[in-house]
Amino acid sequence: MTYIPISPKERDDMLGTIGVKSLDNLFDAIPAKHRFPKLDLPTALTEMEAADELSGLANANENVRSDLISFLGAGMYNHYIPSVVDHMLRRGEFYTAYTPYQPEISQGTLQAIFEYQSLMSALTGMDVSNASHYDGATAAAEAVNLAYAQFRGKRKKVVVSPTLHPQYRAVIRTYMQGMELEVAGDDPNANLESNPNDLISQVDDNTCIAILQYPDFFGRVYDYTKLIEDVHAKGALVCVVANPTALAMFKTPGSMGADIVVGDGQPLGIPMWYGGPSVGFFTTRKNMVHKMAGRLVGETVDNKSQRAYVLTLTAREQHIKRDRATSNICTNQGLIALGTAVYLSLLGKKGLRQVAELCYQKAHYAAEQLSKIDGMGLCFTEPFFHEFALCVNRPVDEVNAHLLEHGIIGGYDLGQDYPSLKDHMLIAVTEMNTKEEIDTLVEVLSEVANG
Amino acid sequence: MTYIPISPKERDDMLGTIGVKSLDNLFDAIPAKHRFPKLDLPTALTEMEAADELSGLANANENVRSDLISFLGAGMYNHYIPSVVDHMLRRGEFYTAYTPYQPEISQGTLQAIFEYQSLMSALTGMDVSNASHYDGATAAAEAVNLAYAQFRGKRKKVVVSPTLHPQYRAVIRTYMQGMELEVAGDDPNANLESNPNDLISQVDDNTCIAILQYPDFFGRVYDYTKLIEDVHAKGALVCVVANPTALAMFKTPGSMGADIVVGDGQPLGIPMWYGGPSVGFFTTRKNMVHKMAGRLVGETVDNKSQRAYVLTLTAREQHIKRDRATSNICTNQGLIALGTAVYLSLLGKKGLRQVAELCYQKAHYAAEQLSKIDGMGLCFTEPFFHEFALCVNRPVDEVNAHLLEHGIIGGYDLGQDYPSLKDHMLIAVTEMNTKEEIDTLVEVLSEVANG
Amino acid sequence: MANVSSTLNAKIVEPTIFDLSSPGRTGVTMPASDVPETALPPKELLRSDLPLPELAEVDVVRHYTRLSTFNYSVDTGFYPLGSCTMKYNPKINEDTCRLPGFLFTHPLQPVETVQGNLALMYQLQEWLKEISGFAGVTLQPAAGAHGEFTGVLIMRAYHKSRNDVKRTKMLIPDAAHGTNPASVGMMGMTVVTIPSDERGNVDLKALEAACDDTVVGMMLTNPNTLGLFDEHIEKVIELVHGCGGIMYGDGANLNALLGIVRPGDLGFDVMHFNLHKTFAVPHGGGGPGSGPVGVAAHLVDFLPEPLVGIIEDAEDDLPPLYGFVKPAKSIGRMKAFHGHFGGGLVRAFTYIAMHGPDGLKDISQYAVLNANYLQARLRDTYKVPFDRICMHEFVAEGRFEGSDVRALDIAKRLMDYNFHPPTNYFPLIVHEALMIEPTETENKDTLDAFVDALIKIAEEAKTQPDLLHNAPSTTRFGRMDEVKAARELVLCCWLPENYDENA
Amino acid sequence: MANVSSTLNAKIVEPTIFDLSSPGRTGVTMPASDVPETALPPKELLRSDLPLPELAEVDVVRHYTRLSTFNYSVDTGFYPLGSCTMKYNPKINEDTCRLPGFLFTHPLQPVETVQGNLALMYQLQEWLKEISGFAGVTLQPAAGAHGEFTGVLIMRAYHKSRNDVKRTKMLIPDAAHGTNPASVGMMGMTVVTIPSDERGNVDLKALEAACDDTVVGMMLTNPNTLGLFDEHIEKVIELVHGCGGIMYGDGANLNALLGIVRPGDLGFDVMHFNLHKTFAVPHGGGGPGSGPVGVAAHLVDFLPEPLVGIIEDAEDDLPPLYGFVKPAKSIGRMKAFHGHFGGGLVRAFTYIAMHGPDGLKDISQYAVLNANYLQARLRDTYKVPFDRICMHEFVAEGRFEGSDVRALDIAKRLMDYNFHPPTNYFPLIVHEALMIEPTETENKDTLDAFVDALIKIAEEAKTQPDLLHNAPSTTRFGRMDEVKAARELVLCCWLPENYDENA
Ligand SMILES: Cc1ncc(COP(=O)(O)O)c(C=O)c1O
Ligand SMILES: Cc1ncc(COP(=O)(O)O)c(C=O)c1O
Repeated sequence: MTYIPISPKERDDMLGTIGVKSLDNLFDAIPAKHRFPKLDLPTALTEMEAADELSGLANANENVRSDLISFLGAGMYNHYIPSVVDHMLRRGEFYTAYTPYQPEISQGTLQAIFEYQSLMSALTGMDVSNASHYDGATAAAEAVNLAYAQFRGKRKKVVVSPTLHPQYRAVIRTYMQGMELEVAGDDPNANLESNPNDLISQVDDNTCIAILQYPDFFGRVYDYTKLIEDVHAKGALVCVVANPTALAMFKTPGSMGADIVVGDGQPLGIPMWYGGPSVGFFTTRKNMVHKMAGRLVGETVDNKSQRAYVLTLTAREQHIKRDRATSNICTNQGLIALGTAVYLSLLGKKGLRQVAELCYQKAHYAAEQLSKIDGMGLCFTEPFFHEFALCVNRPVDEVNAHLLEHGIIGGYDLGQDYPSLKDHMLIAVTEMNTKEEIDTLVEVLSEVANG
Repeated sequence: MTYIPISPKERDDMLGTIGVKSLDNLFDAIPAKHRFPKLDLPTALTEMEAADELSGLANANENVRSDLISFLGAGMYNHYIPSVVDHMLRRGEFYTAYTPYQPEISQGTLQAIFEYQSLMSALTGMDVSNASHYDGATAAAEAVNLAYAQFRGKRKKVVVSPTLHPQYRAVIRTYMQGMELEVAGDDPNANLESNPNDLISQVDDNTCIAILQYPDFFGRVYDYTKLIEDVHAKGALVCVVANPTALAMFKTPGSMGADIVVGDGQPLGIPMWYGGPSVGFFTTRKNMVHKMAGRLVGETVDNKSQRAYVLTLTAREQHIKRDRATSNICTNQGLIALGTAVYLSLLGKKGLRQVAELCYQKAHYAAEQLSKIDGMGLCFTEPFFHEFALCVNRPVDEVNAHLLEHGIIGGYDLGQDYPSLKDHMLIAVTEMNTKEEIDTLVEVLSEVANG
Repeated sequence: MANVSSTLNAKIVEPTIFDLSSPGRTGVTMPASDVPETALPPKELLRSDLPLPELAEVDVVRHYTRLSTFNYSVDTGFYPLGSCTMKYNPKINEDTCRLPGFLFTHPLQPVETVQGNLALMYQLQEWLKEISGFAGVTLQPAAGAHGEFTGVLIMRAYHKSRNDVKRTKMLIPDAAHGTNPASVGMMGMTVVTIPSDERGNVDLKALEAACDDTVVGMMLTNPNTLGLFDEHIEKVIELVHGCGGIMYGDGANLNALLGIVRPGDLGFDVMHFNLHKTFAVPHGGGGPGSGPVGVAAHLVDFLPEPLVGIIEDAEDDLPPLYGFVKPAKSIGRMKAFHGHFGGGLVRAFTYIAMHGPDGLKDISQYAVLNANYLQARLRDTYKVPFDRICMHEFVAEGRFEGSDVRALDIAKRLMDYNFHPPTNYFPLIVHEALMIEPTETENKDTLDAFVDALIKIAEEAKTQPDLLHNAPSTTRFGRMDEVKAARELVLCCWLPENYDENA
Repeated sequence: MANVSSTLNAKIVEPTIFDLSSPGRTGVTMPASDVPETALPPKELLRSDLPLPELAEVDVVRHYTRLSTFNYSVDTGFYPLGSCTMKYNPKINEDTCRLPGFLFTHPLQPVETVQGNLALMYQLQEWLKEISGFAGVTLQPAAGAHGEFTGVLIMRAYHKSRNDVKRTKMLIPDAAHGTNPASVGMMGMTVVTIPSDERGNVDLKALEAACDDTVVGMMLTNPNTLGLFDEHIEKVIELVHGCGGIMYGDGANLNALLGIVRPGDLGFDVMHFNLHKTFAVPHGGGGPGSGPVGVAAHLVDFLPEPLVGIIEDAEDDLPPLYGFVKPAKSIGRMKAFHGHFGGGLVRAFTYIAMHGPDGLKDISQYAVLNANYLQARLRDTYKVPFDRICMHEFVAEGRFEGSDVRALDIAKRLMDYNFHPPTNYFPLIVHEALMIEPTETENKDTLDAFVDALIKIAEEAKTQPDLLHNAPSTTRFGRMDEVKAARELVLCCWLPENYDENA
């Protein structure tokens, strides 16, 4: 009973105060036939044994820092995480606190989240950010909820770009089941080379929102200004799902006129952790703040005239609005949001731009070298950031199996989601990939091409 | 310039305030011909590159947690370190503070060290503990300094048991060079099976101190009460160098009458870290506290009547007493001492005893199994703790090379220090060694014996 | 949302990172590029400025370290926040979840390269099934509310799969947590509120009246938010099942039931776990959590995709090959990738592994012991409206005859005694509610000190009520102007206007 | 040393772990034995009781977390403690030194299995040689003072090896740190104190007079403890060498000299480094430090054993094999094993690797810039007795005409402004010394705020001296009763008298 600090004597004293004979008597209200089941679980490990067991499991993986070279992205990216990030997240005062309901003794969390909101607004070019959503995909789904609420449920169609991440599209579909919204545009057989502006053909006056990705799932960077204007002309909102690293370099969706900008904050100093937890950022225009889901920190003063922060506009949330709340979100991704704030504070203006440019440079070097391989080639010609679709002209799983033998995790198999992209992989390159690694990839893929 | 937060503009402003033209001009006092040497060092690594480089070096080692099974002790032991220890040591407020010279804003360190002193007194059975020495060996050497001072330099002989750790004996010899003390008893050819009481023959009225080890270097546990009485009868002091884990189980040197009890605190929750830093504990009787070297924390109150702690009896120390101080020690092992306090708080009365008994049980199992191997055998018959000398009847380096091929680090080669123990190794077993590991050792050594 | 905050004249205890910024500083250096240079894309695609703050590493560390000291936390004291299970979070979990093998694996890696992760997830699914008595478990949901939404989607999909399409009403007790009705609201379903009876149980009559063939099911927290185990739980479930409804259990209060009773055995059909409550995943100042959902056999096919399954059986010395499987009628994906693996699942796995069946039962027994002990010592001072043996928490009233002191005042005054206050004003059915959940990780000394403080405060409420109205007075920050925050809506800060001119 | 503390009626801000103990608690569980049981040794050899405290994990974590918050530290603020180089300690060093390959290697492992450690040590020896201009370096000493002792032993051994046995006097300037004379005291040598001249340099006349054939050598800190570079350093060394003496450099102030000048080039023969000052090893609330010693060519043979050397040269693709070597006339071992490898050497190695030659020079240039900036801004308010361009620190007087305010009062008052005070009362040759060392890791905003506070305090000293006499008033703890501590000598605490009866 390492974590239970009550001795047998204390227990008996306490039972005496309560007036029951034994611990078991505290549970008389529970139907006797189901009371005290024998659980078929392994017997308890001590800390020393558990540490060992978990090391064993972790070592049964091959990780992309010490075991494998990776060119896998598709929504999660292997970036360098400065040491300070985790040092700050390990402060017990941060990670063992609850949601800051009592602002007098929660200013650490509150100010940090206020800073996170500010950083996200600065990155996306939007007015306001909430305190976080679960991840990029759920943030995108919540954008639909916002839009649906904004039009008081009168517009029931959601237009989703086919170049939005397939898993994000899946989550939006799941979320929309209850409301029975029509999801359009989400077509794996769509023409992926067409101008993104063509999506406007799907938007009608029953449409509450159109959702685009930036850079798109294939890494391509488009200026969506015109498309957004056109969607606005139909009376609908536009949500842009953005990669935050790309935002250090490329025009903000805010400046293109987007109403909502969301995305996954994982690239900002959060480990991939086999997929989570990461953080979904959610930013919008000030006129929509009352419809926005999630917690919100605002600046104020305390009774000593000190600048301070509180959770504000809480009347939007489930604990007050109950079934009429836009979302049921309660626990969010506070600590991970803090992690991104620490990361952005460290990198700052110049550092984040530098990371983005390193990704850009290395991805373009890789693309250029790979496209020289006989029988392989880039799929698209548009400007791209740090991911690109490569035609490998044979089944991607075979190619990846070969790469794995050389200690390389190849790109994401695009044929899974897009029949027209059979034999194509999505390659991601970050600042973590050295030229040597890229050259190795090129070399092994050349073998594949020739063998 | 990651760690230098001054921009070029700020630098120029500051130079202006100072009234010099350039940074270089700040160094005009330095002989021109040696000013600004070009250092032949590798160019700076970024954090990301340094993390990689250091991982490479660390991975170039084989460690005794995941790579090798170890039966090596001889002064440093592979114990389990509960997770909490390092979590507490990672608190920036602890590790980035200086020596607590300003008690109003250093109560964290001061109270922790006070607790450390209390824990060490409880473990050793002594009245007082200082705030730490560098390690067990230097603490033993400082015991000699104390004794030398106690007799005002009149007694110039130090009697050292031959069963004191060879490196500790070496350090004592080094330390005594300046004072030109005579070091006696320190004889590698001594009869190691003789009764420890025989050491009394070396003690005379020129002797200021006798130094014993408990358990001795070969793991043997003796009751030194009689010997200590006899040394006292000659007017000399006795210092016992103790293993702190053993003190959870065995009679305290304090109760045997020792004047000084020192030792290395590494077994108490400190990683082996290739030999350091660890911590030397130093405890003594209250009547010798004024002669004791090192810092000392005492209880007091502040001006709000709050219980508090301060560095006390500082007049003993170098910054006041200068050339008449017993020791020159200034920086000690504060953070490591804190680590041992956290460890002991976690294990407590029962936990530390349990660790000691696990070591005892496993060592005795190993000894019994190993002594059954043909041609091998235990060297001594006295009660022992968690180390024992095993005769392997062939060169230890050959045996160890064979063990290493099986992923095992064998025992310490005793022939290095004791000619009579050629072909003997000192085997240490702790709670970290499973029965399976011990059985593997037995199996491989049986092969050696038969092969 | 003025660019200039109206708190301009306020004292600044700790500047923001934007306040601290100075041109040219940076907190980390990145390597230079090692590849031949490619031209940047056309300028029209690029942003011209990036208004992020610039700080050195030391500035960042000091800033966030200082901020952290403004927080109350479990690591610094007693945090009896009802419904939140603020138990101590063992430090070993912080280590295991940071093992490089977990930190640096990509969610889309070939399954052959991540068998450690998958084995852990598979095992955890099995363990949660065994603990709860359910037939299937998904680890995907990100938090409790996300689990609720998942569960309600499954309930809807089940009815729909049977063409039972007129069910649109969800029965929810008046004491329920806000996320329950909100989850239903997100589905376009209607909430029917069921009152509680005078012993804090579901009012059976009202329930019976509401049960008809338009009922999707019922969402019940049991023990409920009063900390009481429903004395007619089997009857309640029978009624819901009787009308074709599905019984949803809000597992937020599972800390009372480990090894005590399995919700599945009682007849619950769906339940979410809060790994960040029951299984010691730290709350992180608001998250992340982890909200797996367990379902009975008839609902297994509707679970979100993917689940972890065995895709090749174990053979001789070879372990099984774990991989992903898709339930036949899956509602789809709840989020990208596989749930909160690192932050949630690894910690919870470690925690369960270190407890085993007996340790889990200890948790609940001592959680309930501690709550009852507090209740017994406090009931003479604070009215406990539903006064019987409670489970892991109980609710008292924070008001006194003839005094204008409110629960909020008591909460704030507790801060002066170095305690975190209980949950206030929830559940809604208790006046001036103080919802107290001590958890099993607190010792008797702490509980006694907390009781003493609350008794002292009750006295102060009579003799010096202003001490309470003005509390807290010993904390670094005092009461907040919440109205100002909501009216002015300053939701972010920026670099100063002429920032770049200082470069 | 009464068993019962006389602070019995004092308020307890945080109980000790002994106060917090309660029978039966434990903070960690160990596995049961997996081997057949052996009988314990005879009872006479065993202890009957083990009076250690008993706490649960949560108690231990809260206790030490709370204690930590009572500390001022570099991670929470500016710490301009002269002579201590309280620079920011990069967090990456905390990670590299905790890599399992470093943590879990035994100092006596076969060298073949620890080539990573040995390569690191070898490289660090080489780097320190290059930085300082010495021919050999030992990494063994545990701290600065330990390095001094090592150095003096080497000096003695050198003279002795030449049969030059009448040398017993060590020349030490009056401004020297206490460890210098104390190191000499431990050797049974005599200290001859050399005064400083009016510009803060060694008084050449006095030095010349002291130099004779009984001189072991001179121990000099340069820049000295006034923060001043000796303007006649070459002359000083010439004089010492001229009489056959050896020149020892106290490297505590090396933070001023990286890439600026190499002590070896100036003619120093021996010097200790303080890795915990110059190379950002954290001070740990008092240690551990790391005090490598560098020596000129003629002293290399006397270095402590063992050093790290190449025992098999590199060949083709094979790296060299590193191992231990023993200098021919070694003074012996300074401590067990190989120095502060993990806590000191790995961190310092990381730090140097991340700076390179230009980064190291930046350190010293900016350390000196910051100190001169503070001196320039403060000299009109606080008298700077030796007022010229300083190096990385300077010393001002903490007293004012006609005021009874002392340096101590100013130091304490600085705490109210959230700063750690400078070093007081050292060096001894300045009245009411305030020794200020800002280091290079502080920004101009911090320096300006510090200056503003000191100027404000100077004003307060005139107008409201009691503010200073009673300072600090805003910190959790106030001034201490040091006399009581020394008189009562309560140096440890125990479990309560009848502790076990509560079991
Ligand atoms: C009873 C109850 N249900 C549901 C929730 C929602 O869980 P989460 O915050 O993890 O989304 C909570 C959380 O506070 C709760 O107390
Ligand atoms: C000038 C000087 N010399 C020597 C020392 C002693 O160094 P250490 O504390 O590492 O033993 C110090 C430390 O404060 C110092 O400032």
